[in-house]
Amino acid sequence: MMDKIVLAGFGGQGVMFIGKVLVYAGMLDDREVCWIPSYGPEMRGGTANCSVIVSEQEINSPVIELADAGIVLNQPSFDKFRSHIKPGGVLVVNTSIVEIGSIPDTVRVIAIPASDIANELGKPALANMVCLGALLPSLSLCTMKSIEKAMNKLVGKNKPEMYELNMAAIQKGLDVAAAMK
Amino acid sequence: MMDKIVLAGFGGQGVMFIGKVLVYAGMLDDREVCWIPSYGPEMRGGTANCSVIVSEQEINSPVIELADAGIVLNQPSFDKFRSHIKPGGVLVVNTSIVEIGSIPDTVRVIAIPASDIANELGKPALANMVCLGALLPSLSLCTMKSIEKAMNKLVGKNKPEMYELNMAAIQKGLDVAAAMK
Amino acid sequence: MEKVFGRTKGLTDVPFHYCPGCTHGIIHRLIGEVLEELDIIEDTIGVAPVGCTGFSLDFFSCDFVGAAHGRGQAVATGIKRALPDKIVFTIQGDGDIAAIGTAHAIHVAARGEKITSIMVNNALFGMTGGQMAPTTLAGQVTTTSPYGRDCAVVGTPIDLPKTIATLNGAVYVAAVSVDTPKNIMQAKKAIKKAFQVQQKGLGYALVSVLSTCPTNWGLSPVDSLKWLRENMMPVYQMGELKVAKEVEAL
Amino acid sequence: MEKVFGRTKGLTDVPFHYCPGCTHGIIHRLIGEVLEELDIIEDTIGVAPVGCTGFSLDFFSCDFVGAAHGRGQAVATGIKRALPDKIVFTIQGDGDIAAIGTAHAIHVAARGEKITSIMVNNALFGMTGGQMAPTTLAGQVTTTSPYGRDCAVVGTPIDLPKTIATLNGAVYVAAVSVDTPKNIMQAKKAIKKAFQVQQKGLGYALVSVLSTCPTNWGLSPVDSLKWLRENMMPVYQMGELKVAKEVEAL
Amino acid sequence: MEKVLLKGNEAIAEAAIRSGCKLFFGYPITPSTEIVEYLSKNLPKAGGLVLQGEDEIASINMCHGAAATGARVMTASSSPGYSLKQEGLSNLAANELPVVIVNINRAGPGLGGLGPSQADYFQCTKGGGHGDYRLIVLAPSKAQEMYDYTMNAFDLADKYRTPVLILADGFLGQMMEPIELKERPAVELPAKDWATNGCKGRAKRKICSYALTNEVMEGYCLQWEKKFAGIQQAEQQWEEFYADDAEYLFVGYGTCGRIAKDAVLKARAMGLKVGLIRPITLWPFPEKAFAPIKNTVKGIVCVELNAGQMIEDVKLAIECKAPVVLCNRQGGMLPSENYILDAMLKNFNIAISEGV
Amino acid sequence: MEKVLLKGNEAIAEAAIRSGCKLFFGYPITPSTEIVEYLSKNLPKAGGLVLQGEDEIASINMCHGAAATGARVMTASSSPGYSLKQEGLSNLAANELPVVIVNINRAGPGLGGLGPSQADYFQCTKGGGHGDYRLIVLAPSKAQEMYDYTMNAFDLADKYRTPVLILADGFLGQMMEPIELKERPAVELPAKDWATNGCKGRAKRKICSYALTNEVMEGYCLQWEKKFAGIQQAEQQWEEFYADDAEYLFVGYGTCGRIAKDAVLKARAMGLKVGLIRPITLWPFPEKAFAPIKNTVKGIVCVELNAGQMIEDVKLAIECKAPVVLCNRQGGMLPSENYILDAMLKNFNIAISEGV
Amino acid sequence: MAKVVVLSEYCKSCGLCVEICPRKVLAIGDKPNPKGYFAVVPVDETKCIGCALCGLVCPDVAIEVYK
Amino acid sequence: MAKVVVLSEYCKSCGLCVEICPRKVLAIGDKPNPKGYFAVVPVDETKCIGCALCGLVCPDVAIEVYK
Ligand SMILES: Cc1ncc(C[n+]2csc(CCOP(=O)(O)OP(=O)(O)O)c2C)c(N)n1
Ligand SMILES: Cc1ncc(C[n+]2csc(CCOP(=O)(O)OP(=O)(O)O)c2C)c(N)n1
Ligand code: SF4
Ligand code: SF4
Ligand code: SF4
Ligand code: SF4
Ligand code: SF4
Ligand code: SF4
Ligand SMILES: [Mg+2]
Ligand SMILES: [Mg+2]
Repeated sequence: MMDKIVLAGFGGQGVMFIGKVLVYAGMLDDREVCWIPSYGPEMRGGTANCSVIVSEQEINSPVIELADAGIVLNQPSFDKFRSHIKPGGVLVVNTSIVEIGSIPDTVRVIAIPASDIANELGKPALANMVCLGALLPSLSLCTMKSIEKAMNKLVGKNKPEMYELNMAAIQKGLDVAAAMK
Repeated sequence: MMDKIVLAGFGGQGVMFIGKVLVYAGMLDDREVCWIPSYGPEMRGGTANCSVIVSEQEINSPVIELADAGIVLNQPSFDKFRSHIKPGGVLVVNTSIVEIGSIPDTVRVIAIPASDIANELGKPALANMVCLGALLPSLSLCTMKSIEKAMNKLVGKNKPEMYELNMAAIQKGLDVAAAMK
Repeated sequence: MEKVFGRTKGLTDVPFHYCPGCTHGIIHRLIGEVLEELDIIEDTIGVAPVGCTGFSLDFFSCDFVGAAHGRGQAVATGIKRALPDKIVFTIQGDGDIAAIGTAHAIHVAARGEKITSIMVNNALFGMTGGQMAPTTLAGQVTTTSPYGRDCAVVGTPIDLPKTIATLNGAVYVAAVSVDTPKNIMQAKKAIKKAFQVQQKGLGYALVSVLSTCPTNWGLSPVDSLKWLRENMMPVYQMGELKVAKEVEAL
Repeated sequence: MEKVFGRTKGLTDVPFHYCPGCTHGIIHRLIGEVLEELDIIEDTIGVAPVGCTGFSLDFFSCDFVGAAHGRGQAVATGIKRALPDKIVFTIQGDGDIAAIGTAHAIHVAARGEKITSIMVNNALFGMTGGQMAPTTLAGQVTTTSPYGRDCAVVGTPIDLPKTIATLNGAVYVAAVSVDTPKNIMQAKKAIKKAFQVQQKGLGYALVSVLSTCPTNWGLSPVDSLKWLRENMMPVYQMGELKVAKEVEAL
Repeated sequence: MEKVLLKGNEAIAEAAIRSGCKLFFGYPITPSTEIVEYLSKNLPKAGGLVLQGEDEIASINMCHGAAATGARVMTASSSPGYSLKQEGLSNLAANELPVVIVNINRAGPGLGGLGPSQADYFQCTKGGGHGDYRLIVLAPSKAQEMYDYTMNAFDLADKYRTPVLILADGFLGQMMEPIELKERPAVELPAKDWATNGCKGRAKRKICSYALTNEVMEGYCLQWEKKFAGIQQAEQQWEEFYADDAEYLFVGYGTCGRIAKDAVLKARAMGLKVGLIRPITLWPFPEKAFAPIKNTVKGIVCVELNAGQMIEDVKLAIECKAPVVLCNRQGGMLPSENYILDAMLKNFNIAISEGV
Repeated sequence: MEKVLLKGNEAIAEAAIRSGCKLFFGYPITPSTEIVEYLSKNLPKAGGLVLQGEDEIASINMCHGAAATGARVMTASSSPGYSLKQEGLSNLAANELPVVIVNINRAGPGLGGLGPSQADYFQCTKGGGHGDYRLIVLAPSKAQEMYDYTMNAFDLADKYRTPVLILADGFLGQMMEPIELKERPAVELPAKDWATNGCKGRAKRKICSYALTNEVMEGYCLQWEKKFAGIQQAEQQWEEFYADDAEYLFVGYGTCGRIAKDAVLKARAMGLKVGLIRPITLWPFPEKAFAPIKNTVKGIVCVELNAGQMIEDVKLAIECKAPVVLCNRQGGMLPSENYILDAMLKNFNIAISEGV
Repeated sequence: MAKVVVLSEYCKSCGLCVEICPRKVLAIGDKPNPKGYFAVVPVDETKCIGCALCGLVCPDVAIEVYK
Repeated sequence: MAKVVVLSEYCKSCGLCVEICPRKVLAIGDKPNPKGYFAVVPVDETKCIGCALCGLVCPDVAIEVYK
């Protein structure tokens, strides 16, 4: 089993961080993992994105032609990545900012007003975590428990309040998405 | 037929010029010619040398393993080039400066006190031309006539007095060497 | 109503690639305005080496040549020597001109190449993500000076215009800033003069412009201007560092 | 009878490769004497890039590293950073340090590398047969300025020490000559100070020594000294160009 | 052993620190910059020093100086910066100085793009600088290998007194994977009795590479030739993946090597006898890997991120005894496993039924 | 036509002037220096300009700028200096700028020696700089060819918008031979409608080689690949010398090519069917020359002034169908015709009686 | 009478114009432009005196001023 | 009493010492050394005052002075 996940948005929106949480979660579960940032001159003022693979077998090819799942936090990312999800895959869309245009109907879209939800939580920057929560149930190799471990490793010791906020946002995303079903 | 000639001495002694006279002489006679300077860091403070090939056929290999003839104007040059003359070849040695050491007896040595002769002619710098004169009869493709043409081309127009001096030195070298036989 | 401020013809209508609030954009505009005001757009060839300005080839209305990192002034020399009657300028970062491009910076000045160079000094390598440059301030934290620039180990920041001013062929050398409207106006004046020096064939002209890098400084655009003012301007000698006699007349 | 003058221990007994009358040899001897007098022969690593001095590795009694043309100061930096307690010096030509090595010359000074550089300025590329260098004088004929250096086209000669003196990390900068016994003594003093600066860890020290190239100048050794005196010394700023406060105490 | 997540570039840097590298001289360039950044943070803690050169040329020559003293030293760059180091590299080889160099290959020529590329293969393996010399070139294919091979690189450099290159691409440099921070294997290395570190108590030493006569220079050349011939015999490294019974073979290094593994697995799942040889040393090229199969293999697909470079070495290794075709992407693009498997099936007209 | 005696280097310089080269940027280095010296004297008389760069990097980048304006421009150097130009060359190729470059190969690696060498073959033909690009490489073997090929080089550069390299050695550069100062053949060349020379009356132009996305970069790469493939097909040049009925073949370029001719003549005098292929373009390598003989030739001696570089291209050109052995000298030494003939006789066990 | 126009497709919402305007004419808007930036909008157009300071400091040449 | 010694194998006959000597002690000799240079010789040794100016200017460190 293998989860291939693409994550995209503006530089400041914390997509890299979603990726790191996922990849740490995988590693702490003793999965094979790899985290691939996109990099290059186009980053300046454009979209930032990264992908994560979590797998039970060794990861040979790290190339993701079509992802199992994705999160897009802004419009340019949606426009770019809507065609990068495999049939049957999932795309979480931050509808606070993104207008959902045409998208293959083989893709399950989870439309969630993540920025608004994050605002309500008091920290607009948490839209990324809200989306992560919304995505979680669709992943095959990632559980809330492993996310907790990863978050603990990544922010836990240093900033306990950040840990709580992040986890709350993830939970909120999970709940809202579940309710939408 | 082909003449392969090596010419060696100190930087200031005019060996390059001997080479140029020979190569021009050859060219003006419609021979195939080539002039090969030795170059490199060892030039600084060491010996300067060049070689000349005058030939009736196209000159393919310009590499001279053993020369037909040579002129050495100083001691280090003699020491270096005494073993570079083919059996039956000729080496003109400026005995004003060079002490003739051991040399294969297959080589015909023309020992001529060129610097002294040049001094007598009033221009010590002409030792090179004296040696050229001494060598001339031993060359198969080079005549006094072609040397005259070459000298005319090289110095004639600009410095008629230098032309005369050079030609006189060559003639003197030729005469002295002939007398020694 | 009349347009009293707007986009200059010296610029194309391509939006800048720069990060929000980055003053690279202001500098571009000033150059564009000078090209327009001197009516030399069609006679000018710009050169941009790599660095954040490296993608500016699209932004100016004149012909443009992209150069390798640090090589802008050598490329500009080649252009100017081939076309002595055209106007040739470079726009380059502080890292570009004061690190990898040092030799060319010195020698265009020494030779008195009749070109104009605009140096955008943001005290670090912006394009590559904020590493230390020779211009990075004492104690400044960058990704390669994570504990702050330690001058005892790597030396004090280099004030390139000062060094360039020692060379005879450099006839106009100025250091300006774009942190306030007043300084922006002054910067424009200096840039204009640097082009006029070339029009008159007087020699080499360099204008260093202090500029912000909100992204790599980790500051808001507004705070960046303040940081520039408080930290950079006291370190770098500002104003006209050298105005050769023949330039004074301009 | 006592030996009052003779070969210093700082030199090996290998005869110099230089042309007759070339003052490269005098400069070598002065450095050798300084190494001996400061008793640092065994603690010193010399660096010689290519140029006529490039074959000097055999001549000094200390360890020596040969560098590519222009790269001596970068190589010296690597040595010094690896062995901060050793003495590291470069001996390089004017072409080497002021043309291809320019960037390193500027940056060892900017960083305040604790090394000593001796620049041998003979106003041309000697080793390669006498081409124009950035230091070639106005009107000087070389094989690549056959009609005399035309400053309108290639700029005026670069006075590198003056430029280096603008950099904070350069704490001692001097220009000396070896054309007369008196100047030779002064040159030695400057060279000695440049090594002492390093011993004390004060920063970068550069001594430029005006030197002859009888071969490529086409002058006799004696006339060469005269030419140097009459033509080079008026052009290059002579003496101690920079003595930082901490160096004054030496 | 605990695993940590590191970018490939960081893995190189960490391995350098753990290899006793005391000096790093470099100049930032994407996508290699994490190396100098990681070291700037962590090398000082280990008693070492990072110094940013004024450019790549300064950096490689600083390495020259530091290596001459016997210190372990490294530099890193990416394609255009690596090009600038060519004179320096030729000098290091001629002076027989152990230095570890990293080239995180980006798309070229020219300014190009920052995407992963293998278009510097020729430059890295055949000597981008002047004269006859070779760098030992190690090509990792994942973060763990970035770490392991770096350790190996320092030892090889000291063993042979020669510069060693780690050649990877931006993908490998930027990608984060779990790494075991293994201890260094114990290795015995020759004493550095040639270092120029002050002649106290011994004869003076000099390190230089010029020759005043052609005869002397030829002597040097013959010596170097012999050394490189020795390395060529002793140090070929490669990985085999289902290669022993393979009728068709992929050859690919680095990123291509790992992608090709998935293509092999897919092919095997179809019942096809397909295997992979992944060169680990690009120089010396692992000709030995091809000796057992060169008379039997029916066809080879050489997978590269360039217009076809290593393919020449593959052809020479099998003495042109089987067809070798190129499957490539360029400019920073990567092939997928399907893309390269397709290339094999099509080029060699392999009906899938053949194997089933 | 009158003949003049010129050094090979001077012949190059004179041909450049007569090719309308208006700018020369260079930095002196033995044994190429006569080029800049000759031009310093004579280019101004022809209305051109010689500017000494502060180094080789400045020089090649000045060429970049001048070429961008559409002017004909040249630079020259020798091995270490040529190494320094690698980033610049890669840029020229990527920017598709016509520049003529001369490398008078001296012995390397490192500072090396000044003697004749062919040890830069790989560097020159496979791209010493980063990325996939090739230079058209012309290898003259005598002064007249230094002259002729230089003229050709300028035309090829303009025809293909690409840098063209003249590769010779110090021997060829320093040697003086008679030369016919032929007029330039008339050639039709494409208009330089891409030059950045001020946008009066037309849309602005830009010349650059970076790509902001991998997709765009791949597009560039494919374009360049196509161009180079076209050159490879169209521009192979070589000389044959007794090659058509040859059972054994020498392959050598430049100095080795001319020396080998004497070896061929000697062999023929012995009644042996020996011939020579002298590659004139080293890139594109003249594979076509080998097509007619590759199935019949019994053995090839590749003559090189290095440790064996072109031999790889020879093997590939004949698809390894006959044994190819190396006969070489290094470090500035030259083989004699006897030396290379011996190599042939011994390696292939040719009894002299065989042919008689 | 003066008028300020923000070319919102150029605006990157850096806020420099907002900060400099002596009349507080400008404010960050609440609609993202195609690039996702919340472009500046004149909130109190009538107060504009046409001093063009906003244009002078705008790094993205996103402002036009009429008078 | 002073004495000048010329190490003739080092001497390159440049003449700088001859020129500088205040007592005209030195002169170019007439015997070439192994490298072919006509090494300097003291022609009037007794006049030497041991000032060592000759040594100071000799580029080839070919002179020793005793006193
Ligand atoms: C030869 C080479 N070395 C390094 C780089 C990487 N690089 C690109 S731009 C840059 C520095 C940019 O800094 P600066 O010139 O100050 O411009 P800024 O981006 O700050 O405006 C570097 C190191 C490169 N492209 N080429
Ligand atoms: C990269 C490179 N470029 C050029 C050269 C050729 N070269 C060797 S020394 C030299 C200049 C020597 O002049 P300078 O440094 O002034 O020393 P001098 O010989 O005059 O003492 C040059 C151009 C080289 N060896 N390497
Ligand atoms: S990285 Fe810095 S200098 Fe570059 S565009 Fe962004 S803010 Fe401006
Ligand atoms: S060439 Fe000039 S500098 Fe070099 S050794 Fe001879 S005289 Fe001295
Ligand atoms: S023109 Fe002046 S008053 Fe009007 S919006 Fe701009 S800054 Fe404010
Ligand atoms: S200054 Fe320009 S880019 Fe910045 S917010 Fe104002 S209009 Fe937008
Ligand atoms: S020591 Fe003085 S007096 Fe004696 S020879 Fe030398 S210069 Fe003349
Ligand atoms: S100065 Fe020295 S080298 Fe010159 S002539 Fe006198 S002793 Fe000889
Ligand atoms: Mg910057
Ligand atoms: Mg010099």
